[in-house]
Amino acid sequence: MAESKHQYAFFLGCIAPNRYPGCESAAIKTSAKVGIELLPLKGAGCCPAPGAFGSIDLNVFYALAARNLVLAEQMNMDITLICNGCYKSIWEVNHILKHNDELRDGVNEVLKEVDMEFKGSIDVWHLAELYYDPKICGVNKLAASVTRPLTGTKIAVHYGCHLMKPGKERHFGDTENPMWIDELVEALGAEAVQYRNKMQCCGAGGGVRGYDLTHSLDITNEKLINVTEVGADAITEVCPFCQLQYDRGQIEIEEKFGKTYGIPVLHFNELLGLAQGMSPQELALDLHGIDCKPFLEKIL
Amino acid sequence: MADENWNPKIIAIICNWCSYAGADLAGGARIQYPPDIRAIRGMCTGRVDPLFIMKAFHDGADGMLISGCHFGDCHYLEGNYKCAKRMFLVKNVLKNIGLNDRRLRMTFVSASEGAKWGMVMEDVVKTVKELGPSPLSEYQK
Amino acid sequence: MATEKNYGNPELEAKLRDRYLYTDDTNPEFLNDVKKVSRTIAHMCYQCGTCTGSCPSAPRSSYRIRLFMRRGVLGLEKEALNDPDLWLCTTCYSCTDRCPRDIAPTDVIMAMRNLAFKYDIVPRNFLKTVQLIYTTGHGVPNNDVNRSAREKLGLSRDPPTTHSYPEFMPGIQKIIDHYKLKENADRILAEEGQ
Amino acid sequence: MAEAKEQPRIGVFICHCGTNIAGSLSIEEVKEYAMTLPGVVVAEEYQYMCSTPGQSIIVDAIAEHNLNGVVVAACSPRLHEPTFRIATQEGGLNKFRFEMANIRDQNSWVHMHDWEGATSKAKDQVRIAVAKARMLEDLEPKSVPVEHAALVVGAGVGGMQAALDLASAGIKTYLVEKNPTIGGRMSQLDKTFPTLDCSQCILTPKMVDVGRHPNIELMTYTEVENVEGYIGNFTITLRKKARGVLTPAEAEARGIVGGGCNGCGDCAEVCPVIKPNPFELGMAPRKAIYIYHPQVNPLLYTVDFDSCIKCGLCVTACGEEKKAIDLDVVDTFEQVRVGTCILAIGYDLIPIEGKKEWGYKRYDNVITGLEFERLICASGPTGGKLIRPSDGQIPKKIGFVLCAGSRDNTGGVAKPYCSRFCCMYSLKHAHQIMEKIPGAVPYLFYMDIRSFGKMYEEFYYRIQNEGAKFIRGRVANILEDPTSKNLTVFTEDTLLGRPLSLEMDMVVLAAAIQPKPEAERIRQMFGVSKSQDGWLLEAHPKLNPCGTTTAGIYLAGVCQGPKDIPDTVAQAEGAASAASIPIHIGEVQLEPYFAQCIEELCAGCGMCVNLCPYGALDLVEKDGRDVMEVTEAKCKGCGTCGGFCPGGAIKMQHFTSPQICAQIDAFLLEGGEQ
Ligand SMILES: Cc1cc2nc3c(=O)[nH]c(=O)nc-3n(C[C@H](O)[C@H](O)[C@H](O)COP(=O)(O)OP(=O)(O)OC[C@H]3O[C@@H](n4cnc5c(N)ncnc54)[C@H](O)[C@@H]3O)c2cc1C
Ligand SMILES: Cc1cc2nc3c(=O)[nH]c(=O)nc-3n(C[C@H](O)[C@H](O)[C@H](O)COP(=O)(O)OP(=O)(O)OC[C@H]3O[C@@H](n4cnc5c(N)ncnc54)[C@H](O)[C@@H]3O)c2cc1C
Ligand code: SF4
Ligand code: SF4
Ligand code: SF4
Ligand code: SF4
Ligand code: SF4
Ligand code: SF4
Ligand code: SF4
Ligand code: SF4
Repeated sequence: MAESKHQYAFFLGCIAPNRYPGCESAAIKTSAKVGIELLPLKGAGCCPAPGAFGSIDLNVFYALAARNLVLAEQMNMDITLICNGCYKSIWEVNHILKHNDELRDGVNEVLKEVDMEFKGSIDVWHLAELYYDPKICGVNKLAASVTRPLTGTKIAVHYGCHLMKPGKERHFGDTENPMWIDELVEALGAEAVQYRNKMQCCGAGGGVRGYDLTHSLDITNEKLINVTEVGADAITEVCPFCQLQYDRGQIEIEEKFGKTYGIPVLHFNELLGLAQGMSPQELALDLHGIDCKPFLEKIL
Repeated sequence: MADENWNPKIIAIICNWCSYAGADLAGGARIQYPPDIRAIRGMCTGRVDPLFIMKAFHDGADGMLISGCHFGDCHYLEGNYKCAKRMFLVKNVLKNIGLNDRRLRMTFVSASEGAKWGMVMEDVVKTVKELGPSPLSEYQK
Repeated sequence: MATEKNYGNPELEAKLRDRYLYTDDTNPEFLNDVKKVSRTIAHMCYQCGTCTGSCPSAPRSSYRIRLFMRRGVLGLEKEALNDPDLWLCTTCYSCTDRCPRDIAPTDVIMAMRNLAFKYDIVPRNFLKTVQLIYTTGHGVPNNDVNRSAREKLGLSRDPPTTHSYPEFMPGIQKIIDHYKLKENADRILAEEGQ
Repeated sequence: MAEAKEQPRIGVFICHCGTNIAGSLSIEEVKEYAMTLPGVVVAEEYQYMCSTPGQSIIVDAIAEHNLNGVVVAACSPRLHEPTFRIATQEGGLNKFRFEMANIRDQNSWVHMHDWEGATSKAKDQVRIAVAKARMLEDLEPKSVPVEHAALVVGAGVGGMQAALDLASAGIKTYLVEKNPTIGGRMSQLDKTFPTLDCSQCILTPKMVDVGRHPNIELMTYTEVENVEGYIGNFTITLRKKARGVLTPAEAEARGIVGGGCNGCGDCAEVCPVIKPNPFELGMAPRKAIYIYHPQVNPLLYTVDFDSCIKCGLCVTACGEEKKAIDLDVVDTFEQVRVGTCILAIGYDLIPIEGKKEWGYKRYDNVITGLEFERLICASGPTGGKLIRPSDGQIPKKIGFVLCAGSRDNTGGVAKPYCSRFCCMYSLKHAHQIMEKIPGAVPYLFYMDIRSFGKMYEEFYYRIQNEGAKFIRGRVANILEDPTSKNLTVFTEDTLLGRPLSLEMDMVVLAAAIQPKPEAERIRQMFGVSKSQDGWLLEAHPKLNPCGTTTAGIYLAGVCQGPKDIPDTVAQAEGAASAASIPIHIGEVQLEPYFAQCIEELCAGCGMCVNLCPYGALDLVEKDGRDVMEVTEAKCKGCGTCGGFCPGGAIKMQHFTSPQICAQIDAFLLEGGEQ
């Protein structure tokens, strides 16, 4: 692994490249500024979506995730990614298969049909944790890359569920009141505001968004109430699926419940892009359902 | 791989204060393990003379276990350290005479570790079964 | 096993039907199946309620994760798998993080969903995702609005995934076919007239 | 190799233990097999060998068959070796002519479903035991006098009770407490369940008794530094920590007649250094020269040298007459000799902030049960007014989180066991707020109410009747409103099957308890084991709950496992009684397992001398050459020297090399080589 140069196979997933391409381009450009190089993971597919696939057949879930992992093993490179859902599939399946011989053998039997073998030779990281890791980047280096500090803005961090939980298997420490992404946000010059029930789910996961949209949106609505209560100018997250839920979800909430929030929702990479001087156009912020202008006006 | 039906001969010398009590506790808790091991009670692993080990292997033991207190917990302060030191030497000797040194094991099981005793029993039997009959036991016949 | 009332009035008998729990309501293998798929110690639940108390879905619905844990322990397979609430878990893992028995209730739900699927019990949104991945490799595939946006950003119109490298599609399809997932999804959707 | 001088005549006695043994292996086969073993002249079986008729079988058989060795195949020698040794002795044999085969704890109970495997193992075990029995020799236990004094470590209610009992039984008792005052946790409590008497009111008289009992030498601010010796003759080195303040006696010894600390407090008045008072859990200040609280015993100030800036103001304030303060003192050491020791070192709460979901230390109004005790106590930091730490307001809705970190298998700070008194003290707390704060409502979030003691269930009834709300559901998490600092408690009312969120003014966590961090060092010094969860290990959970596996060391109170005050005191009295027995008898018999030098074989190499952890061995000159010599009184019989001697010159009595080799041979060669 070319870790000394901090090169990673960049696993895109579905929602980032196909709905919020700004997250993808922002990731590539912002990470380059702190010495991380992202290389395309050719032929990767859906992670696969843990809620959708895990719910109906975990074996398929393991096998499809393993296929993506093998692509990176063939590049001999660790994976990094920018989506919590992908993290759950790719990181967790890597972890499980490394530690469970029986499952690994089962998965490899299937992979043999497509001439692949899971070896367990690489690791998987969320790009945000690489930003936080002082051995790779760290808060200080990230702060140094900022050319347009987000001073004067209040940002509510949504950590999401699948990055850090279940906490025991992961390595992020406190899952009840984590602060590390808040630290990253403050490194960009913004104020990371603390709001009620920060770790509550956005409501989208587990297939619930597809199964019962109003139920799912009602959870989102609760989060939005908590976020607006502390006067946040924007929500940031590290997961395009949470982004979709907050961003498109606000429109759906307006339609279904008649409540309007209008809080811009930005992936941390988009936020970082802005702080490093990228323009809203370069980040395709116009694709967002909720207008980012009120937030942009505060910083541009 | 060894014959599943083969019953290895394994002898254990265990310390009265920790492992023997742990083994009794395993009994109290009805933890089930294979019956291949015969335990001899000593007062301390410090008592284990390397000659006992050589004698056992000479007599055809397929495996041997020495088990005592955790470091720092020896009823006699440091008998287990002294035994552990000797074990390195004995393992060396075993290797030199062509015996796999995994046949000899030293473990640390306290009086409260009934479950661990069960695991040690399983594991020692498994290891010895994997190694098969001791070459010396053939010679004994 | 329920006692026959022989009132000669089916309506009345239905109303007064004994509602005891009978052994034939339960499937003794259910708990084992759940444990096997979930790889968690589902039988150790002591019904403390921490999970439901943690659950974002509970307050806004009749979904009770603790109830599913209980059904697992008792082997109430039909009751668990036929309950539409089974699909309301957002897999947020809050319950798993807090369960004092160190059980992963989330994984129990996932296991029950897997088992439900074996009986063709599955909401159709899950099946549609299967079809999408089978045909495109992505659960959320690209579209034209996005393609032009990508272009403007200096990205390739299609990402360097299966979208750009369709030669990887047969591999994905083979894996899905191995488990007959597409086949089953198509069949269930067809039966439902979708 | 055999050393037997007489023809072995061994009797083998096999026990059924009801079905404990007989249900898992064939007693009949083992008995028949035993008869075939060399030296065995009789083999018998019986339902319960340890019963009186069972023992009579042994006694009778010794006479009838003129036995010179007895083997009982039954439970563990750790349980019944003493029993059968007595039977052997009653039969007229030396009691060391007895050997036991453990076919229950290490056979029938662990191979319950392997009839054949268990039976064949039992035969081997009997064969091994017979092989040893053939070589047993008469031994005489060594009798040593017992020091007529005892040591108690820790002066909580457990240690105090034990010390009082020992002292009242006429035994000189050293009571060692590491804190400046005695009293332990109980002195921090306000009232005690189920009677609700004031903790200080019932404790203070005991503290006073301890202070003035002529047989108790109270040593506060003192810790155990080193332990040497064995039952009857322990030499304990104590570190008397530098206190900076002289007692009247110490002052007098320095020629300051009528001087020494009288507890006037003038010094603390002037001391400029302010620190949190640990007794009040940091909720009240103390000075660098301090007492914990007004009822301390001894009433003697202490200088905290870690924070003292040596300004000398206190010295001036104390004055020339008393001259009680000496800022230059250092730790001193003292050795005491005692016959037996009792450990009563108590417990701590777990660092409950490690359970992040409840927000302790993050939310102002989440407190622990112990903090509640101080806040509700009339002599506490608020004068007994229960107030919210955030704003000093009186709380009206108070949530009690039971099992906070107990019965929790998630690791980290959590503990799998039940802490055993938190249900009861939470009931007590509920009562206290209803009594003190008109209109206040306690909400107890519980999984089970474990009110199993005498009058405890009745106490539960009473508190429910008084209006406390009980919600059966473990608390999932707590959220704080940042403005009001109110707390929302989330759980499920599991009886309704409904999620619940309730806003509280204050939340009290019934935090789990854990062993003291220093318990580890203490137990290693005294040679006591710990149980899986770190509490000090008793010799037997039912039959010897006060003793330990180290003769002469006993346990009292929570250091052995969670227990409330009644159980602590009961165990303390038990421990005191057990510890006084050897002292009253005046001598103990040590098992004669000591080393002996076979001088003809000793090469005088001296390698063994440094191996002995007790310094029992020396090289001496005899007949013009060096040989090793054992000081039997020092030897504890570990056999470390015997395991090492290159010449085989050390004979470990009752565990001789020939005996052990015979056991090995018996198993592996089926007794072939003799
Ligand atoms: C909030 C709360 C409320 C309670 N309420 C009640 C109640 O109402 N009724 C009831 O029956 N029980 C109650 N209990 C339980 C009660 O506190 C214990 O049962 C009791 O205090 C145990 O006494 P102990 O002597 O074993 O230990 P401790 O009281 O802990 O005493 C141990 C002593 O040993 C000392 N020590 C520790 N280590 C050393 C060392 N190395 N060298 C020298 N000395 C040392 C300590 O300083 C301490 O003085 C309550 C407990 C809590 C936490
Ligand atoms: C079904 C059951 C199962 C149990 N299982 C367990 C268990 O698994 N573990 C456990 O720890 N505990 C268990 N217990 C509890 C256990 O039985 C008691 O804790 C224990 O027996 C109490 O012993 P004791 O000496 O106080 O009373 P007892 O055993 O009742 O002994 C009292 C003795 O006093 C004699 N006596 C009574 N009156 C007089 C008199 N006037 N004059 C002279 N002698 C008299 C009686 O005949 C009797 O021999 C169990 C109890 C029951 C009922
Ligand atoms: S939190 Fe765990 S133990 Fe408690 S009810 Fe839920 S699954 Fe059962
Ligand atoms: S994982 Fe599912 S059951 Fe558990 S708390 Fe989240 S939504 Fe509820
Ligand atoms: S001697 Fe031991 S095995 Fe026999 S009845 Fe007594 S307790 Fe049971
Ligand atoms: S040290 Fe002196 S001033 Fe201080 S309390 Fe004692 S007697 Fe009073
Ligand atoms: S010398 Fe120390 S104890 Fe005395 S008054 Fe000064 S700071 Fe306080
Ligand atoms: S005593 Fe009650 S509150 Fe304490 S751990 Fe046991 S059950 Fe829980
Ligand atoms: S080690 Fe053996 S030979 Fe050497 S001095 Fe000691 S007893 Fe004598
Ligand atoms: S047996 Fe040997 S080493 Fe052990 S105490 Fe006695 S003399 Fe010392």
